[in-house]
Amino acid sequence: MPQPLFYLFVAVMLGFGAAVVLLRNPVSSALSLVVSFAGLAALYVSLNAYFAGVLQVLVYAGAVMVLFLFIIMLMDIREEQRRRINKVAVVGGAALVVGFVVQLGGVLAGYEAGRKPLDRVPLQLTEAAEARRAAGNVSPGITADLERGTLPDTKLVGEALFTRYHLQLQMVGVLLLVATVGVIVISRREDRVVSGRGE
Amino acid sequence: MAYVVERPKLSLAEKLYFPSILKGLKITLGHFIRLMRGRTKVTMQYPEEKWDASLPAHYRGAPTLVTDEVGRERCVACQLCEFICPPRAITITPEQIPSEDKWAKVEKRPREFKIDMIRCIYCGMCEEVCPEQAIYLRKDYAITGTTREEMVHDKKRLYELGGVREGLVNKWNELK
Amino acid sequence: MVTLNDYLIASGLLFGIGLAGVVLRRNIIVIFMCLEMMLSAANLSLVAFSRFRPTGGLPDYDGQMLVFFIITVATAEVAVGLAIIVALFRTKRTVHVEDITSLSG
Amino acid sequence: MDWFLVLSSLIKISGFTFLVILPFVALSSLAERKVSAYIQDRVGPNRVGVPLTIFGAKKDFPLFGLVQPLADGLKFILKEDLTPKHVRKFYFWLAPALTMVPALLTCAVIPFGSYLNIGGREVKMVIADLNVGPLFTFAIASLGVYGIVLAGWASNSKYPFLGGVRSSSQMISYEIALGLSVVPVLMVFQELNLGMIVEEQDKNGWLLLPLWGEGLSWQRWVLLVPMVISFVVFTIAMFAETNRMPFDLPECETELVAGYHTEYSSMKFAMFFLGEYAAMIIGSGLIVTLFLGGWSIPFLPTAELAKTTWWMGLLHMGCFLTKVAAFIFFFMWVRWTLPRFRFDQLMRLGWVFFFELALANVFLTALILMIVKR
Repeated sequence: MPQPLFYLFVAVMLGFGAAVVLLRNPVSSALSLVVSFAGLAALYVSLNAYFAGVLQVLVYAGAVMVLFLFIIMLMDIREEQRRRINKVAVVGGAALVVGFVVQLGGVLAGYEAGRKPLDRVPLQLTEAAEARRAAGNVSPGITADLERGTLPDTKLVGEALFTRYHLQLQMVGVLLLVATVGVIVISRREDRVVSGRGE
Repeated sequence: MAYVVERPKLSLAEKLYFPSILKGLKITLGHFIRLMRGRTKVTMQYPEEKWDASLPAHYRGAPTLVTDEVGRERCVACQLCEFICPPRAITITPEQIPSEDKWAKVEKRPREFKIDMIRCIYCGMCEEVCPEQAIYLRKDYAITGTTREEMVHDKKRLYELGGVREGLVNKWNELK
Repeated sequence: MVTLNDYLIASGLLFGIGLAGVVLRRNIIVIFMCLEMMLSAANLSLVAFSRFRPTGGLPDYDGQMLVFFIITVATAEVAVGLAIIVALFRTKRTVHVEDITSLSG
Repeated sequence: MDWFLVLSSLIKISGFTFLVILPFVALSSLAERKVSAYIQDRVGPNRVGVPLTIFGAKKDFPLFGLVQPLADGLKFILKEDLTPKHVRKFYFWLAPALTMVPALLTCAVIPFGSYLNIGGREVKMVIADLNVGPLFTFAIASLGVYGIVLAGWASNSKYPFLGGVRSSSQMISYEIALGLSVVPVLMVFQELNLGMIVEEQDKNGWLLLPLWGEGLSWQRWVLLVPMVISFVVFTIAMFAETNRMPFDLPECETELVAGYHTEYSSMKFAMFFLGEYAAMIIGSGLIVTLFLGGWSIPFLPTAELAKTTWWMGLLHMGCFLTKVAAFIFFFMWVRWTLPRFRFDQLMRLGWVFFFELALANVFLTALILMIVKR
């Protein structure tokens, strides 16, 4: 990825990310987060992780944030009233964040392997195709794609997911099922409790 | 006595709805194709095709004034039509016919006779009430204008539209 | 050219922004959104590492697997969390964390 | 930098969006009125043509009303652009644009032609040749809900809000059926690049019409069962995603005045209108690409020929547009035939019927693929 585009997307991601924290209207925050995630997805794509990028938009921007927006609108949450600011908490929080970033900078300054630019670690698709062929050519579709010079990102993710990580995948499936049941149980209104607030 | 309406028992094909959806699609496609092939009688294309030829005998269009066969204006300014008019669209200013006039014996005539066509509801009461058979509803229905003033028909315009009517016409006679 | 450190710094800054939001904001929904932002920041560094340390000429897909699982689990977490927030809102009529003090005794 | 690539991409982007999609949007708004008129035994708009009377001629040149969209557009621009006092201004202005953008973004991955031979170079007729085509379209299409939800919320009034809430729940519900119903198709093709999917169909028969090439084998005919189920579910979910008639609950006139765009007027309203049609066109394009062979001409595998001759590529583009137009006609035909669902029926149908059907279809396809092993 050319450098200007990288900085553009980082700026979008961080700028709208900061807007999430700074804007007082929750709807504005949610929409800023959507744009921030779009920038993040672009960064994923710049790292050849097309599937992760699409997933970020599809799941986060398309589903999760819609859910957030839905809840904000349904509960009709207004802008926060300006309250008495707890100065100690604000200063402490800011110090925590600054401390974290400074420490990260310190760690990365001494991280030699991180100085390698992206074009110094090229993807070797033909070599990978040959290696796959030598190893028995399990899924010929992927090998064919690699030989054509394209990175079949989604297929490789799928392959890893359904071979090496199939147990974890099933566990996540069960987790989702449990979460679904849990949500239904939590959000079911209990009829015994008389709500005196006229809903 | 109250009675219970039995819910119809649907068969599986009916429960699926798909057959009936397809049936509906077939019907609408049929209409579409029939119209494409010119088999359907469609709406009249108004400015080009007009209804005039097939207007029924009792059609009530714009009210007009008429003169008789010798050129005398029939209206004697009795103002009955002005009083009967439900939306009060008619305004008559009567005047005496001067003695040197050929029709001085009639005594009165309208100096101005105005029908506001914005208010007129084409009810035909004026035609009904007129003792002199001076006002008739014509079959004109496209009365248009670009200003309010234009829509008020004055005497000149009313005679222009009405033209000449010969002989007296009783209600129970055929219109000549 | 862009280096691994650039991506890591971007990821760290996003994480920092999310952390700031969690610490500073008082609206529970915004706090929740900032949590999602922090998870995504972690994802970015994972994807960056996966790309910058290729195995056999291809990106290291073990890192992206973790991204996939994080996204899935985060989605489940959002669903449950929002349900809890709605339930909380029904009883307390507020989303302001300072007003929710039942647990502090 | 490969200047030929940049230039051809720019031409593809501007050509496809401005010369194909936008005129298609305009014409389909006219077609909608014509089709509805023909189905209801009327004539429809047939007057607006070249207005010769302005220049002193005796009669206009009607041109079958083909200029009607232009007149409509002019009317929309000239109407008073009203922003009610009680709205949230920024989002009120943002929402119409947000409905239009995702629809146009989606068209980047749809292959609208095979190859075009320009000066000895073959140019692939797709704006972005992504390896995640269908996923990309779903990802972008899922953003389409923001425009409607924001319009409903920003209007700050009862009916638009209900329309927006309805729309978001409807779109989230049907996205699941949409995504699951496309999985069997991807399983059969073992390919996520839409261009490759179409080329495969060109060679071996369309997914729903396997009548030539390898499509003549009995294995493909067995696979036709899940594919037809997939097609039906996908099409119906697409109807719901684009808020078209049997599922146009977000703007249901009898209950919600005009739904989410009640408070909008003038060009902002027109943007919603155009967005709906653009979404419909892209939806048809996606269905045609996945199930009906995209640009391929039936019974004639001509992908190779298009690489060497210039006219074949143009013919393929024409073929694609014809298919899309036919499918848009189907959208309209359904709209003017079926009555609207009730909202609880709609949610029930989505979650209890189509979701399960699409899920079962995935397993059915896997089973068939495992047994017949193409």
